[in-house]
Amino acid sequence: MLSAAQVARIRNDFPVFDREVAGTPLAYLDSGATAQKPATVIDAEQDFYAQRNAAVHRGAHTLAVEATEAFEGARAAVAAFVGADPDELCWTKNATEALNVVAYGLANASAGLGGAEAARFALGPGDTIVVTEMEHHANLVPWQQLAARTGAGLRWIPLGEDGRLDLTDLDDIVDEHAKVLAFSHVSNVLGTINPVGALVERARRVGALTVLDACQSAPHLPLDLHGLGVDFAAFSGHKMLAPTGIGALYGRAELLAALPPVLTGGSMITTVTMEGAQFMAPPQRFEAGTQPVAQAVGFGAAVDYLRHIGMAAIADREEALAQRLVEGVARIPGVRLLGPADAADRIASVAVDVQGVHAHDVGQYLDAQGVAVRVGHHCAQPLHRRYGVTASTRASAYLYTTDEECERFLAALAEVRGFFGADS
Amino acid sequence: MLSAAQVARIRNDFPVFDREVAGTPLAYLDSGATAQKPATVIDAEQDFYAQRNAAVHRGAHTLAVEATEAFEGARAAVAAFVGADPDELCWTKNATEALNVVAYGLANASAGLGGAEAARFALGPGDTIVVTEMEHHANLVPWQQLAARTGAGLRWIPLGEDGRLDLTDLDDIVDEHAKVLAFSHVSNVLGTINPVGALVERARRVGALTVLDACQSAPHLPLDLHGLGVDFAAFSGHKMLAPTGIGALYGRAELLAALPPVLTGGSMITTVTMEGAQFMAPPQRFEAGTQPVAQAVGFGAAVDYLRHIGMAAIADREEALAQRLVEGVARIPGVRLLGPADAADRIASVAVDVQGVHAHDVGQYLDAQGVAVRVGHHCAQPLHRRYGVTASTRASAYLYTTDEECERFLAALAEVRGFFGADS
Amino acid sequence: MSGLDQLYQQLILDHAKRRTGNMPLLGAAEPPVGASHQINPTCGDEITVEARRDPATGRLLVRWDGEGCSISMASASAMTELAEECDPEGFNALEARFHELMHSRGQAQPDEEALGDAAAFAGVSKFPARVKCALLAWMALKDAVYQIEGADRA
Amino acid sequence: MSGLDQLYQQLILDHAKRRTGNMPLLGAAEPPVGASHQINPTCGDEITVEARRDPATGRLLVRWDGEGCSISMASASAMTELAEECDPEGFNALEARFHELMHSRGQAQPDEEALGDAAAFAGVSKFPARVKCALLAWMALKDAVYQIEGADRA
Ligand SMILES: Cc1ncc(COP(=O)(O)O)c(C=O)c1O
Ligand SMILES: Cc1ncc(COP(=O)(O)O)c(C=O)c1O
Repeated sequence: MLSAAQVARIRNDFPVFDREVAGTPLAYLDSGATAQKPATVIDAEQDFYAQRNAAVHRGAHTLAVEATEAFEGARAAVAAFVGADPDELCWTKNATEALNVVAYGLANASAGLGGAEAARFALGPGDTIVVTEMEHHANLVPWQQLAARTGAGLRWIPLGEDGRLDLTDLDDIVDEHAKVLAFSHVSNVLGTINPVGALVERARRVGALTVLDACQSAPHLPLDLHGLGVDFAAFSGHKMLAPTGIGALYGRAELLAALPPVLTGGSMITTVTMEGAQFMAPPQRFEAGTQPVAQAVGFGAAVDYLRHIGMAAIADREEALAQRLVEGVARIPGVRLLGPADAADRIASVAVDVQGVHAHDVGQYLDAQGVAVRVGHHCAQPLHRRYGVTASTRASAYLYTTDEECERFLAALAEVRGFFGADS
Repeated sequence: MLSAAQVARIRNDFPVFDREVAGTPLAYLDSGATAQKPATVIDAEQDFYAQRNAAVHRGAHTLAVEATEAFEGARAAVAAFVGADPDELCWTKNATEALNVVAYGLANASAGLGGAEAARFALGPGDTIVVTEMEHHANLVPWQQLAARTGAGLRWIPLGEDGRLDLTDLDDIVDEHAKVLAFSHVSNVLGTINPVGALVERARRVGALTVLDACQSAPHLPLDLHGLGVDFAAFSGHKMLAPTGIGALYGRAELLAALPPVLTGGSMITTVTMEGAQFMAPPQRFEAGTQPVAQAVGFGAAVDYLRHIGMAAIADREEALAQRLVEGVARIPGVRLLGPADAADRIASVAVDVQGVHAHDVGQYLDAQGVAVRVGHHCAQPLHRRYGVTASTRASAYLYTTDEECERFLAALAEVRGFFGADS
Repeated sequence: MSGLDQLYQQLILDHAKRRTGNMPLLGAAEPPVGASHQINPTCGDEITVEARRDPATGRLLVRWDGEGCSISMASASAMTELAEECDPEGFNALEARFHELMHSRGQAQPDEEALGDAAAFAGVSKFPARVKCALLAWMALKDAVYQIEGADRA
Repeated sequence: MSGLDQLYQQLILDHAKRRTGNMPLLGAAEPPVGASHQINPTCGDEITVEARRDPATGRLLVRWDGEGCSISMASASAMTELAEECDPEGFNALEARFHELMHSRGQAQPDEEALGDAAAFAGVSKFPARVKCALLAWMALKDAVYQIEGADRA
């Protein structure tokens, strides 16, 4: 686990922590939305532009060759970081695009595109797509659209009172009609870590494809996609110290090789005539047009940084932060925790409902103390509806978060109801 | 027009020009693939990460508010730069995505998604989609896919010997069955500037939507999308001094408001239940998930830089470069120019076929002299086939290109056939 | 006054509790009722506003139901008190003023005489993320009034 | 020797002109013909390679047709001369060596005895963008030989 001294050293690597907000140092507890960037990542992008900016995979000149090497080197680094082979990792703009690529790939296969090999991905009436009630809209709406497009049905695994998936009816929900089981590794609101093993096992038994939303696990936990055995996975760079504008789609080699492309254009074809086109093998098949090259290079630098610190140490440290936050929240009257009440199997992302005060007002009060949290539905409206609220206040920590920042959050949170007269 | 002194000052703004290749200063003549970046753009991204990195449109805390303002300020700047309203400009990862969004939006409408308002976009058997023989694969393959998906036919306007579109049969090709006319403003291989007015007029007469690939015009010419009257347009930031990972889709307000979304997920919905979702108005409807925020801010800085220099001055300067290159090429025996032989209505992007020497070998020889050009089919295989070659060598200039760099290219090009024994 | 106190003036906190107009909706009725439902997609806040014109006085009658932050609830309350002193035209003029004030980024001096309690929202204009909250009810009533005027014209 | 001269050794330029094996294709014939078409998507270069095994000697007979840069054409030519000295197994061993050499980034010393003229391509391995060019014909022949072996096994 990271010591306080280590955390202090880590913070020195992040230029943004020099900033003050409301006259006090910034306490950034919104890493679940997007992480801050270490200088090494910022420099990697800058250095790319200043030294070797060029189109990749297309040019034969020196800069183009160097750019291509940096780009593919980053792919190898990110793939290794999540336990995948380089050819199984396709760059996307964000995790949302990655999830849409899977959904549209299935839609295209269902429309007869992609030839015989793609037939295994076809869906139709009578088939079902299964999600969970805790999903981020990015792992829900694309499946709703796929269902609408193909006539397949949509089912979901419900949430229990304790902020965990209720697996009582798993075998009924994921039955032999299920063609897809899409679920998040970790909830971006509740912080819950889901039992991937049990879900993958059930999906395999009925022959459903598994799609893992790894947005909140890749930054916070050691991740081994081969070990988990999922078929597809999606994650975003910006939540794990990398630049904005880059994410990744993982697919098992055999599946990616059969999935029809979604976005089409340059750099993903072998032969084009006016009448038709042939497509390259993955990962290029899913990388149409000029890629976020500098951002990929920055993503490579980000995982190098995380690997250097050590994901196990980060996960341990965050478990301690989770415990501090969960216990602190439990001590504040009129504040309800959404999500598991213990620190086991959860990350340090803590959402609360403050009785009598709207989340927007809570967030505004905290901001005035220099504490940055996220308020709203966090792109998970069904989850909030399940717990009887439209919005919540979420504090989410990362490797650079200090104990003191958590205490500042808890202290300010304890004052909120008083300020808005909700305790009277 | 820019003076030599101004060009020299401009070059000072670009860190990459400090680089040497093959022991000589880099002569970068591959701006048609991707442009180099001025320090102001690199700094804008860096400054964003160091000062105000946060999720936009989602948070209420200070950083989030500042990030949102920078992001939307960039949208307003880029929209103004191309003659559009801010709400008509949606961020994409590149131009390829933008063109795919239009094609998939039409596909979704054809599949009955998007309700009654979207019915105007529906295509089916009997309808045609019209492109041109000079298109980049990004403005060809998505339309082939749309045709395959909907049963619509694909037709195209042919190229003449002179490197210009042959409009002889325009009225027949764009007839009353035409529902879409997709064409590039400027060819990325030939440099040809197409007669947008005539094409838009014909499309309007038959009620076809116009889709302009502005990838090679937005960087090089003053662009006024409202003035041109096109329905949709696409361009990429990286070709106009901006970071990689950012592009834009323009759509006339009325059309964007009716087009169904393509990528779905967070930040583009109003209400989501487990059963279904409602979508926001444009531009957000087309911006699912975390956007390339720092890259958008960099794009804003790029258009500020270009506006400061002046697009008319840039276009004039490039016309002079085009003339120098075209005339220089004409003087070299055994080298054939692809594209218009005069500098009028063309940009300074000059593709050649060197008799008896493959383009890869030409490019390698030039690279050894420190001259970076692009070789290959430049994502336009049908165009190359039309002129009886599979690949060409392209020199493409930009505002930072010097006369001397053009001369270095021409001098090296004149030596190529001798080196490879093709002149004997 | 700190930024927070400018935003949450006592008058605003009071209105957030008082919630003038937050009563059972009018339902379909004669003379024509205008109704509008607005959502703030960032936070999921929503409001339904209904209005009708009193045939005798020409003034508006306003009811609303919603869920949201103190700014949006207080704004609906203050708006209701003001709107019920107005005919449709008068409300539209007020709405334009309030809209302008909200987009002034803290620069404009509110016309307290015209805007009454709504002038207290001037501080909100310094918080771009909250402007939408203050405007939500106003957008809904503007839409409802537009419907009433349309019915009148028909 | 400059980088360019290392890449374009005289031997390579000669092979690019000589083009051993660039003759009319074999067509369907007995004993079984293996055939493979490979494309380099970056530049659109392509090659078709056909091979059969001489039943008497066991050696390969190779023909190819293609369009490409001097490296890819020269590589096809040098490969043909080498392959026609080999049986399928021998070719596969050579191919593995050549493949390794091409991915050595200029570090490996080519075994000139085994690789013959193909050793001259060692310089290509310093130019990552050209490695694909040098390997195109070899990939095609490897595929064709695999087909022949398959037919033998069947
Ligand atoms: C004319 C034209 N259209 C489309 C594109 C595709 O742009 P991007 O690769 O940035 O998506 C390019 C550049 O590659 C181009 O030159
Ligand atoms: C669990 C989860 N899934 C998906 C996403 C979407 O990621 P992005 O917005 O980077 O596409 C997020 C973050 O917003 C998330 O937390």
